[in-house]
Amino acid sequence: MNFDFSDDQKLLKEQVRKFLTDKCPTKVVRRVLDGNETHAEEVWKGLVDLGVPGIGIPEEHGGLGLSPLELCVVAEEVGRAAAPVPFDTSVVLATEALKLAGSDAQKKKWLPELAAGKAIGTLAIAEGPQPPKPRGIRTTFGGGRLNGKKLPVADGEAATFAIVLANTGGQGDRAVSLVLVDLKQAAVAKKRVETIDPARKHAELTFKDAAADLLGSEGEGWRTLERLYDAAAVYFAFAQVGGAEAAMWMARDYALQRQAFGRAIGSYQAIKHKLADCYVKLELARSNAYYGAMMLTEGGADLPLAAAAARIAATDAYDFASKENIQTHGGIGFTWEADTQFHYRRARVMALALGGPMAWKDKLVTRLEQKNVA
Amino acid sequence: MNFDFSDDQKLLKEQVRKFLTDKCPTKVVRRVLDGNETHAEEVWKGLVDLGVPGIGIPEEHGGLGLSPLELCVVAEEVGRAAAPVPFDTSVVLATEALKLAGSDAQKKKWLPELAAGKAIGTLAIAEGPQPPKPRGIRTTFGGGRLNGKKLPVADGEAATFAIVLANTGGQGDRAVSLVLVDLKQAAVAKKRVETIDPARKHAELTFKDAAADLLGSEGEGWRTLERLYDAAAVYFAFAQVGGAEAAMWMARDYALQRQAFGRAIGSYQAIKHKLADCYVKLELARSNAYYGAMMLTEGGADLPLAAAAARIAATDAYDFASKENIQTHGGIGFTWEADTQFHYRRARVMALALGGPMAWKDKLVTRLEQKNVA
Amino acid sequence: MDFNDTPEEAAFRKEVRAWLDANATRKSDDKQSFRARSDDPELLRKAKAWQDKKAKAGYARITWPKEYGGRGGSPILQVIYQQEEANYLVPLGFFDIGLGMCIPTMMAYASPEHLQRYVKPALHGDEVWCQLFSEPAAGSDVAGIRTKAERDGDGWVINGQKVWTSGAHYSDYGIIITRTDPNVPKHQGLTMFFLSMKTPGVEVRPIKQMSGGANFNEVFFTDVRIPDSQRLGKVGEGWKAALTTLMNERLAVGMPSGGLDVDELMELARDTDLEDGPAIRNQQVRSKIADWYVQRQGLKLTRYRTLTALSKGQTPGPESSIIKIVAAPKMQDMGAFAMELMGPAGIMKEEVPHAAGFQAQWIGGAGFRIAGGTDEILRNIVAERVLGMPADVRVDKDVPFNKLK
Amino acid sequence: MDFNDTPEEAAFRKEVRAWLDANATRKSDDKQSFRARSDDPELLRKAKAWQDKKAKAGYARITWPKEYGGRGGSPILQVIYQQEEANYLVPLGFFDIGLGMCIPTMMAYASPEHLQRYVKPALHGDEVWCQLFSEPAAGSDVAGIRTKAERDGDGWVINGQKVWTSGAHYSDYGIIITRTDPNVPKHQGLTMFFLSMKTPGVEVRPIKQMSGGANFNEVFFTDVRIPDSQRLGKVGEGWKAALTTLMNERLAVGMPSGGLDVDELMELARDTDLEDGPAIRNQQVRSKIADWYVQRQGLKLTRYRTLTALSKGQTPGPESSIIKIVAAPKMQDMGAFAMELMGPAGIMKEEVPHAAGFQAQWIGGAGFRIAGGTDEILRNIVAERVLGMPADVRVDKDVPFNKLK
Repeated sequence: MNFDFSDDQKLLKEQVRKFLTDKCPTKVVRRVLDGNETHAEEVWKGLVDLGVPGIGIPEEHGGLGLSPLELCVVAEEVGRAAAPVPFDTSVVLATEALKLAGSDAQKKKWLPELAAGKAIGTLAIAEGPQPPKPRGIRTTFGGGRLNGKKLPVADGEAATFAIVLANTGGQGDRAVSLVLVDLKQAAVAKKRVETIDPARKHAELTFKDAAADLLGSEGEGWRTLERLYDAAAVYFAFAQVGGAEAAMWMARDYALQRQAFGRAIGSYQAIKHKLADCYVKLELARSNAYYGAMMLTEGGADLPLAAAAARIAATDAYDFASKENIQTHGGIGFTWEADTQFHYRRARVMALALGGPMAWKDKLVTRLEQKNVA
Repeated sequence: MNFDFSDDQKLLKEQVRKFLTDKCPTKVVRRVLDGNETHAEEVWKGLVDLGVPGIGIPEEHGGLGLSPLELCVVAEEVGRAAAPVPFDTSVVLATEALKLAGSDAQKKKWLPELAAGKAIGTLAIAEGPQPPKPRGIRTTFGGGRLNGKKLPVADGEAATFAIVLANTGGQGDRAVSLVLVDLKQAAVAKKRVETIDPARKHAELTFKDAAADLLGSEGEGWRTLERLYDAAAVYFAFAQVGGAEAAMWMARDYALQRQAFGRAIGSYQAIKHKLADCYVKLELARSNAYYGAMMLTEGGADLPLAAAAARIAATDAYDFASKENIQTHGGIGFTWEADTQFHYRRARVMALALGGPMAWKDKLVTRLEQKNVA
Repeated sequence: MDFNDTPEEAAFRKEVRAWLDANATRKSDDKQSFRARSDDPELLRKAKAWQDKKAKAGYARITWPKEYGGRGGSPILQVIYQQEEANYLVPLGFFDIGLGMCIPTMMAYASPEHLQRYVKPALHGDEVWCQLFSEPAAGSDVAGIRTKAERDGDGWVINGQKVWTSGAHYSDYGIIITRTDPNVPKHQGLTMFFLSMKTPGVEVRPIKQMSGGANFNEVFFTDVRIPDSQRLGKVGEGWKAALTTLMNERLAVGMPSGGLDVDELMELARDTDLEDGPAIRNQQVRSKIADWYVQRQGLKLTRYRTLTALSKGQTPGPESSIIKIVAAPKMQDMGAFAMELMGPAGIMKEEVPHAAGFQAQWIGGAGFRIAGGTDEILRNIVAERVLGMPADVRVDKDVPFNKLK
Repeated sequence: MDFNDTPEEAAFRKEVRAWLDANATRKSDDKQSFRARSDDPELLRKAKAWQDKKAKAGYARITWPKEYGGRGGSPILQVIYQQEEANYLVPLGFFDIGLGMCIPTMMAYASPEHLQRYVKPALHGDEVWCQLFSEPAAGSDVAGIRTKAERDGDGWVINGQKVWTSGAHYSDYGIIITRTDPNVPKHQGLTMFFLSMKTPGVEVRPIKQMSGGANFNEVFFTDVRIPDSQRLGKVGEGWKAALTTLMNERLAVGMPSGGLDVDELMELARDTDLEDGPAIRNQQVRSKIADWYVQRQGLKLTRYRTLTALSKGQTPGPESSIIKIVAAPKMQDMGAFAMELMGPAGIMKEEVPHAAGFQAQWIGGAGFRIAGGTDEILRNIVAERVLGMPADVRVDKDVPFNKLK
């Protein structure tokens, strides 16, 4: 039985954690939250220097060629720090999409730039209100030209290219394709959109006859997206586990120090049991995330099921820990000055980004049904 | 604003409570649970002497001709005592069904007998596995003859007549009709079925060409049943509120007396907050039940919505109080000798009898949608 | 059983409605409102004018004795006035703390001369009052306050800091609880005063909340000198006085109003297309709508039960203690769920119907679970006062305050 | 990352499997089992025979030192043996308490002569042991026990009552914690002994549970005389000894096995027709299935993390403390929900597929939330031991036992 990360992987985790503790304390998150920057550039640069964007990129394309396990431990630390950097967009979504569906030429062009931190990629799916569905995508692609509007796009301003879900005229689920578009062209307009998490900037991207090319086959967009989301669900789960754990310990530390009625509030069962519940949810999430990581690494048939389970458990753990962290802090926890808000906001953004728990629960049962039939 | 019961109604409630406290303490519930009786006959007789079965029956048919409010307060007390008597079957379901759909002749025949406690009625809908639906009822009625099998039928052994849902050959929801059948005929066989609540006996009823007649119009069975269930949901809600309150105080009393680590377990927040939650659910249930009672009395258009809300809140309150009562008692609460089990069992039986919370939540939203359209 | 007024109540309601029709504008729909507790001076000016008008007509504080400008009416009449007033476009919320908590405390402890001086201006909206209780180290445990008041000749010198003071920035006066003797156990060394917020050494700073709003303040006291005549109650008996005030506070925290609720959630669910159809057809969505409807309806009806008790001249039962326990988490959870229904765009503050409203619930609910008694404190209160369960062990009860950790 | 054995583990598993194949019958499906802890004497006889066979082959207690009949193996080998054995139709469960808790306590405190006498028969299943700790007034608070042991010449006289004693009715020996000094604080006046269950004055009565079963007993002690040589540890140091035993108990309470779970719930949902189609298509049903699947899977995988630590020769982390907190309410709630799916017939004990199984979960879950540490005690443990939070205030710590209320 070897259901744990290796010593090398733990070492990498420690290294990233140390870097983020030093260079990305909460005051950096606050700086981005309160300010105008698209992301914390010095933190991003430091992660690039550590080789983070190249972890999952093959050596032939300038990456480190490591396994998903290495990226999982890093995701956990990025989530713990609630780091305001384009990790989930560029390192997870854009990189994985290219690896999953990119042509040799596309990989050759973009992966080395991603690995070197010269390019920042993102994924542009939603078009404002309504959960995205294969039918009803209004952005169109044809004749090499992309037209339409996408929002909210995480890191849309910082990104140098985007992978966009566009209607290419097919039937049903095959109506849509993924399209890669260079954002450094005049046919692309970017506008910031305000969200509940100003520490993670989002944008509206408008395409007017923008030059773009297919990523993967035409009509395969939705299917690729589902596979991409399965992989991303695992990485997101690690980031959520990291965030949930940070929120839990923040609450614990405060509960040890804050006195009420002559003793630490952490000695009252209402607080103790609340944090015990945090821990329980966290461990369920961690164990499910581990299995997701293992399936991702093995390319196991259980990946879709494991990814859904990891996603559901981690979303629940992060939601709960981040909200009960505020509650444990009492009034001070609800002020703008409090660091509790970072995880509360981030938890919700992460919960919604790949589709919410309700959708994933439905997916999970579908996958269980398929497995039982198989 | 006059959203409360009248002094007279409260007096009636006190009277019934006093009677049940005296004559139906938990040892009577235990006697029926452990024994072979169909119900506690002396308790039933006492309730009959108090006029309980006749409360809702018009004076012209030998009843007291009181309003639903009077029956509601009595239901709460019967529920509080977890009394092993055919109250919900005979006084609520059978009586209300006759009042809703019975012909003059049927009312004239049965209502006086019910009021006098000479007849015990019950309702027979389910046919073993599967939630009952208008399609798929296999019991048939035609040419005055009833054929088929019904189980579980609450108080099926004690009952002298039953109102049975039978297939009469129509289309869709109109496939079924309600049929009144005298159980004192050789064409009816009764067999006890074991359930999770031996203090409330259930039976299997088999009909072989049993003489019976329609209750209400042919094909109206399902619609009548829905209306009957709305009324019953309100009375059941009061009984559930009574049961929940009994379980809550049982837990409270034990928590005050039981010591652990040098003090009453009732001084620990884990127990205090659990019971505070019981109280919160109880009050939500009580308030919703009151409104149900008011709508029932007024014949208000909001009855279907109010009944659903009362049913959902009361089922939740009783479930929670009865299970956390066991938990508060610890090991002793899980023994056969403990009185905690009566409410735990009864709560589940009452939750399932008219359809469970899932079905009622769906109904509630349907009714909300209808109301918003109207 | 009905929701009807008694004849006396009906007559009063009619009278009130006629007066309001004559003096204010009826709302065109029930979402319309003035933003209360804002720092817009113009709004405060309007609120003061409206309060004066109400006071002159005898509606400002119906339950107060006539000598203080009330009409000695029963609490149910006060409620009826408020129910009716809520249908008109008038600025409210600036005087609730003063008239609901501060002045009643003054009535219990202040001298006749002070009452003569302060009650009327408060009632007419000329002077606004605030309540200076909470401190950074004394939230749920109000008696843990550290702000000192020390004897200085004929008067007192106050030093310390208060927090979560609603309306301090526009208040003229405040009642303040201070520690006058740190050598006795915490509840025994407290004394209550009132003071002008313009007294030298008082400094008000707004607190920015997580929601972005700033409804509360920190108030700093540096060598603030006040005469002994501004003391309320005896030296060392401030806790008794504070309890009077707090009891009123906990009654006053009612249901949040004006926010989105089940109706808007249903609208959202009807308008949201999931992969397999409108979200309103999804049984998980329906189940949540049903649960929240049952809660909302349960609270509304519970309030009717309270009003019934008032209407009958009885003291309301403990039912109302459940309101915030239910309403606050519901607000937080419903907000979060509504955002989920909207998909990834649920995080956007603009361009998504209802998004901002439900986001406000999601974030405001987190604060509402804390303000005016946390979820945890409220459960203690229900368990102790309603269910008669024992208080938790109090290790600080008999220890001199300055010996506590 | 994988679920594979190390080469050493794989070799051992192969050896075990070969031995089991040669000595027992493989189950035809994984629901098949012997009913354990029954009072059927025939079953006990078979269990003893099987235990003897295992002991002779060196598999009875792999982690024990060789001198006591073990093989000094690592805990992971013990787990591997149990995993394999679970696939065979053999009677288990009679010796877990004795070998897992009682004999290890004996090893820590008993004399070499006693170990010589008792270890081997226990290992070979000739003698069954039980643990006499809980009392009517001492459940979660084990140190609150009142059963007295008083000096009587060379020995001791025991009077009192124990409760919740698993297997007392078929046990030959037991370890018992007693109060030997009521004049000192509760944890200081305790002393541990072992004794024969056949000692005059020992009376065992089964406890009927709410579920109808009788897995536990009350044990009454009336003037039970035992020699001082049966004392385990020093007089007054019984709590220390008990902690050793309890630590083992809380580790031993694992996941309940053999009950219905998500698979059967899905089967039920597929076979249940609601008004609008099969229940498995209902999103509320799906959501619950998903939640419970995530929990079940989470616990299983958490256990794999524990086994990984064992496999690496590490002490397992605190992960396993969450198992019962999750599994017990899941059992209770899933049982209740499954019954709801069945409609009104969900209350019937027979004739409804899976009904009895889910009813057993619903009722058994209520007991499982209490046995071996209540939900509340386990949350305390997680908060204190895992999260390092302070213990609750202990008012009984320094008070002589006989001065406690």
